[in-house]
Amino acid sequence: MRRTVSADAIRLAIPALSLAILLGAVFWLQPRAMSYIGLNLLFNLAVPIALATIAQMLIMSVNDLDLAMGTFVSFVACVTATFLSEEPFFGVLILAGAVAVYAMLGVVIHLRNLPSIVVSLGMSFVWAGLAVLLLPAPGGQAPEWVRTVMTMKPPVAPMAIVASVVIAVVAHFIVMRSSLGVLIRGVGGNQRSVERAGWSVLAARAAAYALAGVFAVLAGISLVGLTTSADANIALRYTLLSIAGVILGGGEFIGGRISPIGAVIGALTLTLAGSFLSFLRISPDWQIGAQGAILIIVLALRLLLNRLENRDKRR
Amino acid sequence: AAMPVSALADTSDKKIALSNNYAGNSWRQAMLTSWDKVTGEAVKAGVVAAADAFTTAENQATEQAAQIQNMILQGYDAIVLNAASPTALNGAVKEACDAGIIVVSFDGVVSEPCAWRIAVDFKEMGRSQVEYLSKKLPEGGNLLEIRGLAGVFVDDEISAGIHEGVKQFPQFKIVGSVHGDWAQDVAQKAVAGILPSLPEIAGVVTQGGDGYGAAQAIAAAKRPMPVIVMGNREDELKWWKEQKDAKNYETMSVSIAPGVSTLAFWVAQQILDGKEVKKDLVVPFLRIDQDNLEQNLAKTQAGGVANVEYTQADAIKVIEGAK
Amino acid sequence: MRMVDRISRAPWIWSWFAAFLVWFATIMVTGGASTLGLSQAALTFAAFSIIVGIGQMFVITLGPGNIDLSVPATMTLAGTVALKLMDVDNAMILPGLITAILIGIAVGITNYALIKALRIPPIIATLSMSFIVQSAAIWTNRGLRIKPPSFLADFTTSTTLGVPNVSLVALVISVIAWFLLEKTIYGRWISAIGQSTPAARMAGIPVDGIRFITYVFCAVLASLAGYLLACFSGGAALNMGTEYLLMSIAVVVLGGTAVAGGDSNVPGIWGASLFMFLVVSMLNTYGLGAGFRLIMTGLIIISVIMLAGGRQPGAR
Amino acid sequence: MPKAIIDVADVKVSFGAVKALDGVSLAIMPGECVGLVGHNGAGKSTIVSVINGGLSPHQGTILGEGELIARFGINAARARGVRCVFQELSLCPNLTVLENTRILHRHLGGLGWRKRAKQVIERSLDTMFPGHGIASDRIVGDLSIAERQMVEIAMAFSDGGIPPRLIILDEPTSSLDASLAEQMLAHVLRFVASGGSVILISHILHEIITTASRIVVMKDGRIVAERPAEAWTENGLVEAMGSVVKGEAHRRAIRDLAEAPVVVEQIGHGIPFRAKRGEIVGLAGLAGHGQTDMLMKLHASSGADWLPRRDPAVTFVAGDRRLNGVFELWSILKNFSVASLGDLASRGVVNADAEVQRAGEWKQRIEIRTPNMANRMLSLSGGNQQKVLFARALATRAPVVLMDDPMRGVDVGTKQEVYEIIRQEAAHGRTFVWYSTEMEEVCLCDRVYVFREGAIVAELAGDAVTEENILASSFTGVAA
Ligand SMILES: Nc1ncnc2c1ncn2[C@@H]1O[C@H](COP(=O)(O)OP(=O)(O)OP(=O)(O)O)[C@@H](O)[C@H]1O
Ligand SMILES: Nc1ncnc2c1ncn2[C@@H]1O[C@H](COP(=O)(O)OP(=O)(O)OP(=O)(O)O)[C@@H](O)[C@H]1O
Ligand SMILES: [Mg+2]
Ligand SMILES: [Mg+2]
Repeated sequence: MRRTVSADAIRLAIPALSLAILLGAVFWLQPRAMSYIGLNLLFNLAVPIALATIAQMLIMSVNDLDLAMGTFVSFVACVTATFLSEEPFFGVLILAGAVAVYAMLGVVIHLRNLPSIVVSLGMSFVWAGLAVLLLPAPGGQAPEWVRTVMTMKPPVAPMAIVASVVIAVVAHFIVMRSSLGVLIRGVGGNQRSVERAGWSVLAARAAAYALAGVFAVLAGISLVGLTTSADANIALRYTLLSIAGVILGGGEFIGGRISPIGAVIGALTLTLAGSFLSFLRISPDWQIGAQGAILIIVLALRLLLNRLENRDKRR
Repeated sequence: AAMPVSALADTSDKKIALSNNYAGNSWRQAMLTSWDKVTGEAVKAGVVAAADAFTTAENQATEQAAQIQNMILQGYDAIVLNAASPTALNGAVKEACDAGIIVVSFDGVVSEPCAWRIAVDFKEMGRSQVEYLSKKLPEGGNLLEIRGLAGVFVDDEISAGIHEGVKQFPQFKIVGSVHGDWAQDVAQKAVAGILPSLPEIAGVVTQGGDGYGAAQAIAAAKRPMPVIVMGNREDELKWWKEQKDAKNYETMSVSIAPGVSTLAFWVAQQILDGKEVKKDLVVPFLRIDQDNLEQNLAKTQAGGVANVEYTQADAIKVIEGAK
Repeated sequence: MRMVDRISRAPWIWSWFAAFLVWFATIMVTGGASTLGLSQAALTFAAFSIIVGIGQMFVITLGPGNIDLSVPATMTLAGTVALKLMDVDNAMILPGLITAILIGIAVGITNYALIKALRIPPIIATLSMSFIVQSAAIWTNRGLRIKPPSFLADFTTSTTLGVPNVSLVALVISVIAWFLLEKTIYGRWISAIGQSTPAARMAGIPVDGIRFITYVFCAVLASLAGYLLACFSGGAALNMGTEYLLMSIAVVVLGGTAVAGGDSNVPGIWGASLFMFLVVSMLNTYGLGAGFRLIMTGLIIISVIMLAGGRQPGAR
Repeated sequence: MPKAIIDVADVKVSFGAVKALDGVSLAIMPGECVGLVGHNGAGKSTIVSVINGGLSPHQGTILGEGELIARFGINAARARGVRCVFQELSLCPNLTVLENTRILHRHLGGLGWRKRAKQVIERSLDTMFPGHGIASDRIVGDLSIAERQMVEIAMAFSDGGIPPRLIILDEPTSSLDASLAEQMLAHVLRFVASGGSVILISHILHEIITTASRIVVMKDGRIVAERPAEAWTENGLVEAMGSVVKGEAHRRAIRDLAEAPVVVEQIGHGIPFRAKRGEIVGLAGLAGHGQTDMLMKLHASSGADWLPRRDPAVTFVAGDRRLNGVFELWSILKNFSVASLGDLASRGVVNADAEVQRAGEWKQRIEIRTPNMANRMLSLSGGNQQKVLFARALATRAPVVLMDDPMRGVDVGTKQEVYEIIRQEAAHGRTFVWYSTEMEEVCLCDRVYVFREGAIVAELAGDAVTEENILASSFTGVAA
């Protein structure tokens, strides 16, 4: 039986490798980071990003793209800091409604064959507006239980690491192991063959969107757990971060080729890249530019990945 | 600079960091420049060991929270903070306090009780604009309000102050309100859009950085020039000067001085030095009037913002004054 | 009758229709007294969205995944550097303009180099690039607002026969863009690439060269818009491009250009740009708060795409 | 007497003006293998779509076990054990073999489905293709074409809750080599012997004759003949299908091109490829064995990706026109002219009049059936779209024309005209590199390269270009 390293393993190896290299560099620059508290500080803000990245990945798995991820997470954060802590019942209702809206977007996009980019662009204005209405000025209060969960100090590994692993495992199970996950990825890979086997592609797409909504809601809630309060602009950059995270983790824009573990690694890498730069003490003028440069460098590694993969295939 | 020798021994091994969330306008750039200048001298003089400035790539509370967490890891003794959000950084600030780090916030202050605040009374800044107008235009009139960025604390505060002022001086009526995002071009665009449908305007109340844009839009619409409250930017002051020379135009200008970062630096240094400092300090905003316009304009860098830099002595005065 | 039928199927008609409705609703507040003022303001400010929008449209026409997120940073860098170079001197207007355009060319070349050589998806490549360009702007200018030369300041803020000069510039650029798209080989080629890159390659079209030129063209238009905007608003600011990121995409898409590529539309950009300005004016005029304004904008965008879109199979 | 598993009666399907099925009745009994043959576009795939529920006929009835099924659809068909292996690949390339099995078998769900799916597919693969060497956790996109086809066939025969009763195989052997095809056909016989039913569609007639129990011949959307397999001969089938008698009549005269200069060359592993000026070079072999790759390589090596070329060196006629031929949003006119814009423009501006005139000439010459060249490309039938692509390539000045099985869906009359044009152009010094899956076309070439597993394994010239020789070398890799 001729079995070489599978393409999937290589797909995962490069992101993991770049994370390891980056982590090594951070430890070298700042040995203090090599501790329970240090790791938590390095990674705890990666938890909501990882969740948002998984959400974006689910949308990308059916060949769509969500440009409203950042504003949606901000909206959820505002709901969490207001309704969810004051009137939990209404809070849950609103969040459930938001997930339903996501599912409906999937339905509309499928039925009317609309470009997801434009629909989500429109939705980004809507979520932003709702968030501003909820919290015209920053404020609100994280619900106590959220705060407790996010600041827990589990033994052995800090919360940030435990949470990242849990997210990766759960997402891996849902997306890579469960029947629903197979179906969703199947839609991304070859919609026709899924149709021919008698499945409803509409339902699969709606499910992918709804699941994405759920993960995005979790991202908003966990974010508020860390920041203790919210504002309408709190997570705007999650849109691009989540897309970059999926790509860094070896996912692709089309074809249903995605990797939840890779996506979490991608989110961690992006967060760590920021810390790495601040430990480097670049002049403030160039700190922003360095973020761009590091994104380019890490992505250029993918070129290497593709070369390796192709060589493997041609063999 | 004249520095009390006693401070030298105590803080010379301390490291202070500036956490800044935005570098994209002249105010923030002036703030960073003042920081560089004043702290550079202080480091050279051996007052503190280091005073590094950090800016996030995007104006986002989450990024700044990560930045603060990194500063904790880097072992800074004090963090001077201009916060993206008064509340969203509380988690990170608390972590810093728990790690024994002094956190001094200024301009954009944080509500976390463990941090110090060098606040500007933004509400008063808004209210005083209307008060000034009531003296200038006793019979009142219509006002156009230019706001900042929706969903941001400072915007809400100044606007609340302005509305309070209008309640106090009911001869004024706000007939239009637009968001200028504290940017000249955005303000210009928003004003140009609403202007055609507005009645005659007696005054424009602003938040800083948007007065010149409003003036441009009003001039383009060939309307009589109302009293526009300015925000200390050099281009605003220059325009005001031109108008003053040509038509004896009168107004006032008010904003927070970017050099307040240096005050925060000295306050942090004093706290590290063991001084007892109240958690809430107030700095006055920097106001320019008809008579001291030329004087201020001369001091302001072309294209910059009217500025005041603080010394250690100033800081001690502010601290003592608060007791 | 057939005429009406044909027009109602033109993709750009929806944006014009929406712009007209909003314009009408706004002038009605003053009983028509604000007609001239509002129209002039709309033409002025739409001009900038039109110029950057046209560049973005060329890129989007190249097919799914093609987009330029470095537009705002390019505008800022070109504006700041050009104004610094001109330093209020009327004699330096031309060198300033040339510098702005050179900056656009450099950004465009780097963008495509990242896309092609490093195979980074355009959305990420241009985003990374925008960070670097923004840093360069901060580094060169440190946030100072330098005034434009008086001739440029006058030119950009005044009107000719009641029509704002900047909108005349936009008109000239639009006519050129329309001519390129409709009449030249280049226009045929980008449309072909957008419909099917493999088919374009097999038809002998120099795909890489054309994509490269298009990215450069987009960046040059962005830098030109930055130059004009800086002169118009009395100085360049580090954040002056920010709102043109979403704007440039929104006007393209609302204007009836296919997101899936291959089909572009110059008149639609005008309708959409006027609409985007007027809708904010209308909501401001009616005194709506920022929250409702945003929600309305979003819902209107979705409605327009529902009316105009959904015709092409396989559109993404 | 046993009842038919599926019985379609008087089914009609039309796509616009095309009558794909014009009153077809077909009953499939348990324990029989029905062979279905017919020319391209005869309606074979369409009747298959009707039987497996993917397409509801515009007219006609469908009976299952003798009962009328009112709402026949994909799920109703699957519930009756109807399975289908489609002509084109219909697996999800991003999923593993066992995940694809999961997609196919809707009832495989629940905890531990992976284990069950693995068992299901591996049992089936092991029975059909012993020693196949395909691990069930490999991603389908990483498999070779033959492996994919094996997986797809094995999946159709697998039992994931609902046992298969009727299996439709639409050209299943097109990418399998002789021994794998034999293994598969042997399994079909076993399956039929155990009471299952099979519909077998193939253009390889001896397969049909040896495997099927009954053979149905279709032509232009109708069933024109139906007899037990023993009653058919290959020639009889060909005649019934209404194909033109192929023979030496179409054979071009053997020309001496020894003196002509070599215009394209490609050296890889295997025999080097060379084509001379004025030569028609055929690429043969089983589908998907590297012929299209070779054409792409030839195109890429002389193509211009960065700068436009004044004089194009090669031009290309697509076979997979959806993928790399047609520009869907455009008119016929623009589709035609896109490759020769350089000749129709001055200083980069397209001369609209010249364009219309040139298109008019080609419309006449190659008989594109449309009232107006300004109509959308997709308003044309597939064959006519193909003609436009031909015209596009021939209208350029490129001395070498690469053709990627370009006659798919082109009707017989047009084919003859195109052959004639190719002959003329070759006589004027144009070189044609022609990949074709149709033997008749391959036999028109001066010289033929036979491909196997991505390499050229044989070169046949002149009289040696015969069907037997080509078949022999494509399976054994030895030049005759
Ligand atoms: N979706 C469709 N739209 C339009 N026409 C179609 C469609 N599907 C099939 N046809 C037409 O119906 C006719 C029958 O096609 P079908 O695919 O059944 O032929 P076939 O016998 O399977 O041919 P081949 O041997 O090439 O596979 C053809 O003329 C084809 O072009
Ligand atoms: N008008 C159409 N719209 C959508 N799909 C089409 C159309 N015409 C053809 N197709 C697709 O192309 C496939 C192949 O078509 P094919 O080449 O068999 O055309 P054709 O009808 O046989 O051509 P001709 O009538 O010229 O022989 C069809 O099965 C169908 O899926
Ligand atoms: Mg078929
Ligand atoms: Mg056909």
